[in-house]
Amino acid sequence: MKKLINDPAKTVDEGVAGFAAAHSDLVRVVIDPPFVVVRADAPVAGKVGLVSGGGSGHEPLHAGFVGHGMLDAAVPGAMFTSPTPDPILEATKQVDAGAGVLHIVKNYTGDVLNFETAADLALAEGIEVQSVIVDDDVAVKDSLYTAGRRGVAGTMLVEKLAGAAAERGDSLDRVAEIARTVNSQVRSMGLALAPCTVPHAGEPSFELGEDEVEIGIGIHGEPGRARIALEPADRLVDRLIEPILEDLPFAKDDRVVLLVNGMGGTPMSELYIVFRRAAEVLAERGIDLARSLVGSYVTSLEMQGVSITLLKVDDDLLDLYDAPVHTAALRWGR
Amino acid sequence: MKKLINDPAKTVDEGVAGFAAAHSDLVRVVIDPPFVVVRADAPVAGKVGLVSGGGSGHEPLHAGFVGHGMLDAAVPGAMFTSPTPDPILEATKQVDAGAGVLHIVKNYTGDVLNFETAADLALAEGIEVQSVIVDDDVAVKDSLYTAGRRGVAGTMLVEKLAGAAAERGDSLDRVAEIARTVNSQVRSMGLALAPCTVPHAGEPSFELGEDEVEIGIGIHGEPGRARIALEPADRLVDRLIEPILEDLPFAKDDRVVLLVNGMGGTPMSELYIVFRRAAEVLAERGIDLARSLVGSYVTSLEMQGVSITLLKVDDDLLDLYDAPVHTAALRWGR
Amino acid sequence: MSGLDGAWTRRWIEAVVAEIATRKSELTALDRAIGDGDHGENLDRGFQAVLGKLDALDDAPTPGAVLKLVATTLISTVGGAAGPLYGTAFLKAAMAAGDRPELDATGLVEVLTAARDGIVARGKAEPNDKTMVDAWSPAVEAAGAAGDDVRAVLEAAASAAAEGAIATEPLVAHKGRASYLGERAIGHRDPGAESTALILRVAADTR
Amino acid sequence: MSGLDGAWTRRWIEAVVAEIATRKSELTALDRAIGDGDHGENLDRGFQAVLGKLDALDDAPTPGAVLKLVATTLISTVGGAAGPLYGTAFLKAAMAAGDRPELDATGLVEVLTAARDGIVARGKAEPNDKTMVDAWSPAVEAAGAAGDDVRAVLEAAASAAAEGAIATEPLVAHKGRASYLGERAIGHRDPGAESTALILRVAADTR
Ligand SMILES: Nc1ncnc2c1ncn2[C@@H]1O[C@H](COP(=O)(O)OP(=O)(O)O)[C@@H](O)[C@H]1O
Ligand SMILES: Nc1ncnc2c1ncn2[C@@H]1O[C@H](COP(=O)(O)OP(=O)(O)O)[C@@H](O)[C@H]1O
Ligand SMILES: [Mg+2]
Ligand SMILES: [Mg+2]
Ligand SMILES: [Mg+2]
Ligand SMILES: [Mg+2]
Repeated sequence: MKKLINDPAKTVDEGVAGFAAAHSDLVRVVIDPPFVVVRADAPVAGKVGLVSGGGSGHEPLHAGFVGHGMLDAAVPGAMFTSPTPDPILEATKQVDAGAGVLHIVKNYTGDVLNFETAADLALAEGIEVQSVIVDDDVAVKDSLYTAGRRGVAGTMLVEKLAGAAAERGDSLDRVAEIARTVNSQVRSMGLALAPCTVPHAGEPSFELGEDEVEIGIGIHGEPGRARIALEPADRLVDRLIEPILEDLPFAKDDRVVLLVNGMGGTPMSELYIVFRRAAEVLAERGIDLARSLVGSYVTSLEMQGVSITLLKVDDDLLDLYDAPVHTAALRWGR
Repeated sequence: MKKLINDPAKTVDEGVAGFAAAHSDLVRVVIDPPFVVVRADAPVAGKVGLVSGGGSGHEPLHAGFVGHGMLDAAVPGAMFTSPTPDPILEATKQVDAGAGVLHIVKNYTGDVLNFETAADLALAEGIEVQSVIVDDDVAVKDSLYTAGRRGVAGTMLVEKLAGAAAERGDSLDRVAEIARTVNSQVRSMGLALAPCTVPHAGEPSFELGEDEVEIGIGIHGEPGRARIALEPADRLVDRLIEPILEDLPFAKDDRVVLLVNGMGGTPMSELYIVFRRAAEVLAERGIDLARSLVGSYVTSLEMQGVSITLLKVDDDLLDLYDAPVHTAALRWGR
Repeated sequence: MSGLDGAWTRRWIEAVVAEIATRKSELTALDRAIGDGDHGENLDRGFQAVLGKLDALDDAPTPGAVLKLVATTLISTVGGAAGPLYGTAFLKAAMAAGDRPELDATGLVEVLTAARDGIVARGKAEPNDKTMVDAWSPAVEAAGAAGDDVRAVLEAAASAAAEGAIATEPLVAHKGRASYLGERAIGHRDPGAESTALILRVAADTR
Repeated sequence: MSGLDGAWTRRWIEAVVAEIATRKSELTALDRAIGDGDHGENLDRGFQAVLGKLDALDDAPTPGAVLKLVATTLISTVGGAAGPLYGTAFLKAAMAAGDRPELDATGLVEVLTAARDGIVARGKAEPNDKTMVDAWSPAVEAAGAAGDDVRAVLEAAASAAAEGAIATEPLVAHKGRASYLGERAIGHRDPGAESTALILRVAADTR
């Protein structure tokens, strides 16, 4: 394990401290209870507050998306571990301006349970809270007999569009509805060429041979659903995008946002090679590439790999996508 | 070597194609001669044109910085290999609006010679060209007896500030002067925890033991000046920032932009741990952290490592830094 | 001693703290195989925090008071799935214990049952879903059938939990992160079932 | 044949194309040690492009015409440091050859001298800076002292270039990427000097 860290037990603390130092114009950071990253000007009068969070190790998600037009607060837990209810409750209180608070929760047992408790506690303090569970990962079969699909890179699109709706003044009900709509129209799938190593574990989350690829990985260094031999990028892209297209399904003339997301250790040059093929597949199917996003936004530490996300949009959702956003990791329009 | 590529010989072609597909709102791409990435609305009437370029493998540099407020064209060469004069000349012609063209060239023999030839050819066609050589890397001793210092991450700050000056309508002389001023006030140094592998070479650019760090690396997978045992991040940061501070030197009450730049395979979480210590050192020295930038902007394929860049600014340079920019990899203010 | 008093409860928890610290990397390794490799860290973080708070207890706390302190501390320090689940288990156990000064065999079975029911209510896992429920449920059943000696009840619960944990190995998971793996989870023991077995084994061994 | 005509020049270049293709990875490996690992690829890309253009030549081209074609093709396809440097070398060589139908020993020495001077003018490297100049300069000197038989001149140039390339090994570099390495460049042969030696060796072996 070779990392730019000091003490494996302090990576989250020091990463949050560095984030706070770099973005003091955008956020303030609560360290007790640890940690809450709050939009500098929260609570914003009259606005629904948006809170998300989850285990650390997925940077820039979620703290990198705190700011105008996106989240009001992010709650980073320990490495790959959902935060406890205390900081979630604290975040909820700090961003509540009386218009209510939306919790955006990735669908993992730990996240769901801890946010659930925090929401109960907030309700008990008189804060109106709604929750939206994000579960965009098509690698996991959604059924009554599993924990359901995971929330992966699509989460950032839920945060972006719901954030824009909150910023324009939509009500809590409406913002929650938009978040649910986005979740229902976004699908993702990822793969890894190399695993990541959780600092305190000191060993890779799984082992991969020099010519193996893990397909259908999550964002917590979980192994995926299948291991195959390494193939050319275009073929691997097909293996990700086809299940995505079939799942919703995405059809001819649909308009989509295409997100090609690096898992943390993948260079931009490879993401663009992936993007090239993904866009080609969409063109072949007559699907309209309305917007493109390429970068490492929802990561698994230094994992080498990529995920592909498609979001089906209409005019209203596209307006929300295009709306100004000013956060550490996503910024346009201001 | 495990990469998301198809054919090692086609990585640049396909990467450029992917970039063009993802950012057709921002750029158009010339494929003959290969390759020129041109701002979609070039030439911009009355504006000095900015052209940069160099070997591929440093993405998002330079193509990611083409757009409003930064470059008018980027010329990506083969992997880690300076482009030839033909596409540089083509770029120069495409962005010339009669106000002249500035070439921003990283100080490598190949880049300097090829841009020199292109500038001569452009002059012969009646285009006024000036060149600025960027050499911000303090790891390399600048002396009459070497090829001089290398251009590394500071290049993006030269491009940003000169780009803002061109966008506000400064003359070629003035834009060139600003670029030279920025270059004279910016210093960088980098390290690697793991090397990169050039696709066609198929082997890492150097070998590093599991507990070794290469200090003073360039951005072409060149080995650095010294190899040391792995240390805590804070100590490594000190090894980078101290030579930087001494070189200019940066002194108490100086105002600086601090760029913590990932080399391609380094996750954001580690960059923030590095940022934390770098900001701490500045505070200890009484140096004023005016602006912060954290991300992987000037990379060496999937190299795992980081570089630190400091730029000393005054009010005018800070205005240029803050001016709106709209490119694929850097965007604010619009 | 015929029943389990607050001092015993405290000794048990102190022993759990030590045991989790010792077996942390083993639990994490189990979680790395079919989860995300943090279960040992998570519990250790939580129980270390518990250790720091034990001194805030009364001189002669009730079992319920100790259990409540463990519950609230785990809830606010563990996170992940295990935090709310163990937190709920200890909270429900504390509520079942009430302010009784001692737990006899019947009381102990009530407490264990409440803990298990709390986990099931929160996590919605059924038996054979390959979760900690697969250690808790057999433990509760064995405890109920063990008669009226608290030591026998503890021993029965610990042994059944250990067997239950082992019995998760051939299962496909239907809850938690291991469920993402489908067939590939087969052959691995569930980390939460293992930590449950460990906690109950320590109880049986605590005098 | 007493002099070198255009057909010979073309045969030489064709043999260089083949030799570079064969020794590409060797050159790249040298460059990986003290540069950026692309020298073989760069030259191969350039000379393959040259091969594709040779048929555009006249039936009976002059040596100068062949050299000029090589020059312009290398300039527009190689890139990096080697592209402009070899491009300039061949361009200056072509200019020195002029429209002479054949090069005798004197003409050949003029051509080699012009190539070397072109490289020095572009790259500003001095002898012992650990660059291709360290192969070219001894080659030019040996060629000048080899008398008036073209074959002897070629053989002298090729041998001197090979020795010059080897002699770069103990040097610290003062130009090119290897200069960034300081003392660590010691012990490695300069890739450009090696490719120069290879190109001149092929010339001596071309009949
Ligand atoms: N729905 C559930 N019901 C009961 N136990 C569960 C459930 N989901 C997960 N678990 C238990 O939690 C354990 C994992 O805990 P831990 O690794 O600490 O949390 P996380 O999965 O969030 O990383 C699993 O081994 C399993 O025993
Ligand atoms: N200033 C210079 N003068 C002469 N030769 C040089 C100079 N700089 C570099 N070279 C030669 O160029 C060679 C490297 O070529 P190549 O690897 O193709 O280009 P790059 O260094 O741009 O990757 C070096 O081995 C050296 O012989
Ligand atoms: Mg976890
Ligand atoms: Mg090169
Ligand atoms: Mg876990
Ligand atoms: Mg080279």
